[in-house]
Amino acid sequence: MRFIARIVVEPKDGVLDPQGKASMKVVKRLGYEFVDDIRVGKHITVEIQATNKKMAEKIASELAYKIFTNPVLEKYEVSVFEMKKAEVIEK
Amino acid sequence: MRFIARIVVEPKDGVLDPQGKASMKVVKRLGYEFVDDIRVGKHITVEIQATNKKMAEKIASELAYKIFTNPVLEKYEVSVFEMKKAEVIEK
Amino acid sequence: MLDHKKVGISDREYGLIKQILKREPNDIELLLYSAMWSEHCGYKHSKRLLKKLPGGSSGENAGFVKIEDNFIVFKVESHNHPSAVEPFQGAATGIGGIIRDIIAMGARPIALADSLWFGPIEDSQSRHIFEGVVRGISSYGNSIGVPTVAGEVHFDESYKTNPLVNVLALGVCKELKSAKAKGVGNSFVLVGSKTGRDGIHGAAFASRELSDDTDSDRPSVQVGDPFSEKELIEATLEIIRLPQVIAVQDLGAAGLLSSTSEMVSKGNLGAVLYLDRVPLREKDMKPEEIILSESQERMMFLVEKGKENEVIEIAKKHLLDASIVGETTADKNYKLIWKDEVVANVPVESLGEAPDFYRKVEKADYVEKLKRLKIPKINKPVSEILKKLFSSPEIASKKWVYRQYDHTVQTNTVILPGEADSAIMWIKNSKKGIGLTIDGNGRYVYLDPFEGSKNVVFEAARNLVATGCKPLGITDCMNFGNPEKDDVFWQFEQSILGISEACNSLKIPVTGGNVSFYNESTSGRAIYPTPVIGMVGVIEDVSKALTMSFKNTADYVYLVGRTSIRERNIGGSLYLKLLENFVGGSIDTVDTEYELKLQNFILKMIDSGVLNSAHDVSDGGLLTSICECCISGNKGIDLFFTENIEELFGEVQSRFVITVKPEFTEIFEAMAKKENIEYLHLGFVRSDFRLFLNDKEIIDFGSIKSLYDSTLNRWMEEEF
Amino acid sequence: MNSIRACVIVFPGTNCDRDTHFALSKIMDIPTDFVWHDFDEVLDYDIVVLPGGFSYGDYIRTGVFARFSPVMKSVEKYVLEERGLIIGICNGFQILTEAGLLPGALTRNTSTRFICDTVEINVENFQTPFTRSVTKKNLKLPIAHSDGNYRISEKELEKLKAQNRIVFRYVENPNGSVEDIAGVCSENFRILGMMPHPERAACSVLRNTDGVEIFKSMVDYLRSEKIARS
Ligand SMILES: Nc1ncnc2c1ncn2[C@@H]1O[C@H](COP(=O)(O)OP(=O)(O)O)[C@@H](O)[C@H]1O
Ligand SMILES: [Mg+2]
Repeated sequence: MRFIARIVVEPKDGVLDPQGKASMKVVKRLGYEFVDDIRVGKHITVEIQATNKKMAEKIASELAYKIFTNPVLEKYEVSVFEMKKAEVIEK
Repeated sequence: MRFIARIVVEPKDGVLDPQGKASMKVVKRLGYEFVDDIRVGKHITVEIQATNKKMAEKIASELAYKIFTNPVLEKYEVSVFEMKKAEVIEK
Repeated sequence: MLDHKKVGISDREYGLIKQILKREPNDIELLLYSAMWSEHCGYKHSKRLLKKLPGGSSGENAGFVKIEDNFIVFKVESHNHPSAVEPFQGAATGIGGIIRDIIAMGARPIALADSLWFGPIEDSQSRHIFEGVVRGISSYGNSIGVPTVAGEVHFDESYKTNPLVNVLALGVCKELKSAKAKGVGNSFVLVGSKTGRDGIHGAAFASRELSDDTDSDRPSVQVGDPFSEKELIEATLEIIRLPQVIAVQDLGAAGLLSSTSEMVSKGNLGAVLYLDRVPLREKDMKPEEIILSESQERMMFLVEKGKENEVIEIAKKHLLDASIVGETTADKNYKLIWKDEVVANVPVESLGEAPDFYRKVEKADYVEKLKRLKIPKINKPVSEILKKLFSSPEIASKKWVYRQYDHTVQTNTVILPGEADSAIMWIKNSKKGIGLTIDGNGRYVYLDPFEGSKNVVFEAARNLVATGCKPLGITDCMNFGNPEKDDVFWQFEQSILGISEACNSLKIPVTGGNVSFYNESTSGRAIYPTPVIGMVGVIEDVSKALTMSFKNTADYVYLVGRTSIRERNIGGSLYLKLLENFVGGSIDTVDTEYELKLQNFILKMIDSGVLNSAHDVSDGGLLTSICECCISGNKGIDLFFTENIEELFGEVQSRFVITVKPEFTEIFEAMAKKENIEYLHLGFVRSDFRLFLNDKEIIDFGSIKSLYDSTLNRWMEEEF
Repeated sequence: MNSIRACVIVFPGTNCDRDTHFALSKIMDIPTDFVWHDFDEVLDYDIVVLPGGFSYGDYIRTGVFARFSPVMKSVEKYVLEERGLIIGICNGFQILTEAGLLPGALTRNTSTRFICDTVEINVENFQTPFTRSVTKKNLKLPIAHSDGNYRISEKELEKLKAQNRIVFRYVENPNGSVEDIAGVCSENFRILGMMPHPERAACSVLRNTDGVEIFKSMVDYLRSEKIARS
């Protein structure tokens, strides 16, 4: 079976997010007064072949932790979906 | 009311994604054979004050379109949630 | 009540604090002493010895030398421990920190150099650190537009879990700014990024205890923001031109606390700070967190009262925060106010008077033991040894590294990385150039801390001389193990004495530096004692700057200086380490008088245009140096020389490989004789890329070049 | 007589502004001003340079924030009114594509690394205001970027080719750019974007003056245009 894993990596609370801070400065200058906070993270999409969802989740979490996240500074969230037939064929 | 908008920006289909490619290399090197594809995008979280969800969505989409996405290379998705009371107070 | 031992204050120190205050310190006060009396800020183990260095440090943020009316400000700093925890951010913030020391002097940063030491490249964790550190330096340095023009990279077991990341910054200005506060009632204006809970080491831990805060572990690694740093550079250089700006100081270790307390100490004044006026990035920060925060990209200005607005306007223009956070006082106390309450009040001088932990220690016994080890004889063909050396990341080209560093921005770089033994930066609107090199050798210093350290200084000087630059001054970064251990402390003392002696004989000052102790592997083994020397020199006419590449076919190749080795003294040579894993025996030592004569001679020859190339002979010995000249110039050589392995690869001091145009050889030889400089005619430059030794082609030279070019790439880019 | 005037636009974070200013004013002898990014009046210059560097730290995407600076409105007017020539170098090129003044986009190098080196580029069109006085077939110029990988849709690429707007191509592609493209210009040939840095190769002390050929072309073109107009 084929799965899509979405991994969202964000700066941990309290860790400086220079891109978010700079975005805020520009967004305010462009007149978006009601924007209070911007945080910038990574969004990684991974296609995985696995026998079941559990397995795919395990692989995705491993990748998230080992490769995509710097555990000192970042946290991550993983969500896994089975790919629809159509999507698979499309490839 | 306060809203959280999540903007996901990803490389368009068929567009070269050097970071995704580089990640694939690392993943394969680590022995993950059943990973077929990796795309690296951005995940931006924006806190918005607005009178209703429609309004918040409008602002988030504008930001996504105008600033966070380069239409030659990228596509985006926006989702907006109302912030829970608890989250608001915490701030 | 906080337990003083938990914040690194010994019973003895606690007693001292009580004596100073004539009462018990409160928790915040205790934390102030804990930070300021830490090894990092208080130099407890090193301050007495550092005073022995010639030229003494200026007591300012960085030292300087002068080239005509230009102040050349430079300093090296270590970021070893943060880089071990988080290679990318550790190295990036290292660049940020040293740059702020330069701008605090009023100088525009024009160059960076880096000295990097990692575990073996075969080890994947070491590669991970290497990769992260290089990316960190590249991402930060490139973004702020300061070229990284010189450096060195080493790999050795000794640095496996404790990499060394030393970065040097150099700036130029016509007028210096001071950190010394003057006048009572003047305002401290804090400019830059907002303050968050970054890097509050002991304090974060302690305050959590204090308040029973069960928050998740706060990361102590700081994140660099190069964009804010770039704006901080521009804002600072603009702000210091205002006449109402009295003093300026960067915020480094112990943040607001060390910057403001040092400023007023220097000026014999006191200070009061209103911590609730500091712009914060996070909610609910405690006063002790604010005063100790090591958030990056911040500067402190002391400004005449009532004239702060212009400063604040400049900061705003550069998208930076700015606010008045305190003022100078006459009473020489350091007072902190939080929500209208005095939360700390201590004599400011006492903060800078950490106790002196100097002690007399005996010579370490490992030294004699190693000295007695017999230097192994190697019975391998020259070609095989060459292959081994050139496939080692120690010798191989570092292009993989410096290609990631912007080394041409600012359009001053006359000699680029890889072209010669040191970089040369043009001083615009003049003919002059600044030479810059950074150098260390852990093996030499380990085997003989005194002579080894001397060698490192002289080698740095040779690096400059080979390009035509006369040495002007050094900055040193002392990377050592735990100074509480006798062997380490002895190494440190000997090393300081060796550096002093070398600088005295070169007649150049140590303008400043940095000490990094507690560099140990996880098993508690100290790293090789590794003093890193950054040296700055001058070339009067940059158009005469010389590179190491062989240039013209049929040019004469000479070895100048020590023309033969002393076989007993080739201990510490790289080939022994790489082929036999041998580190022992005696190292060669510098005969000062001869060395100086030799350096002057080379400088004179370069200035008179007799030489076509010059390269100092160091790691890997004579044949390695020759090969490097060939590769760099894409030329070959007809070499006539002994085939003795020790002669070809053994390392001795005081020698250069140079080339001379055929029409100048007579002059050259006559001059050398006149000055009593030894030389040996080694052979001729060949037009094709081939290596002949005594008329035999000993190796497919192309394969050596490809090893040289590809080794780092292979390790870092290919799949393993 | 030299009536040509230039300006170098400075965005927060820009770091090649002073280099470019030096090359234009000291080497080309063109009176040159710095213009801060919040300038919103008429750009009364013959040459407008968007220099290299890291505007806004290259955060989010190279060039994106700079594109929203007030000065870009003035730049747009400058373009509409065909007042003079615009050259965007490196980050300047990225800003011009973000602003839609040049087609395509620049993304991460295929190596995902920053590359600082000297490369050779072939001049593909010698007729442009930026290349008309170039005397060599190819130029050696420094590059220094991590996002120099030029991308463009098929359709737009065909158009570029048909209109002869690919000005420079790398001899050896360092970053993955489509069709080795190193520099392109606008339909009216008055805007050039290029990744290599001519201002870093403008001075004999630095042992490379190939960049001067580009600046000289611009000056020559503007002079001849002035003569034609008067
Ligand atoms: N190894 C050394 N050699 C010479 N001077 C040193 C050395 N280590 C520190 N210093 C000097 O001591 C002073 C304090 O250094 P440091 O705490 O690193 O400064 P900063 O607070 O700017 O980081 C500086 O003047 C510095 O040059
Ligand atoms: Mg300082």
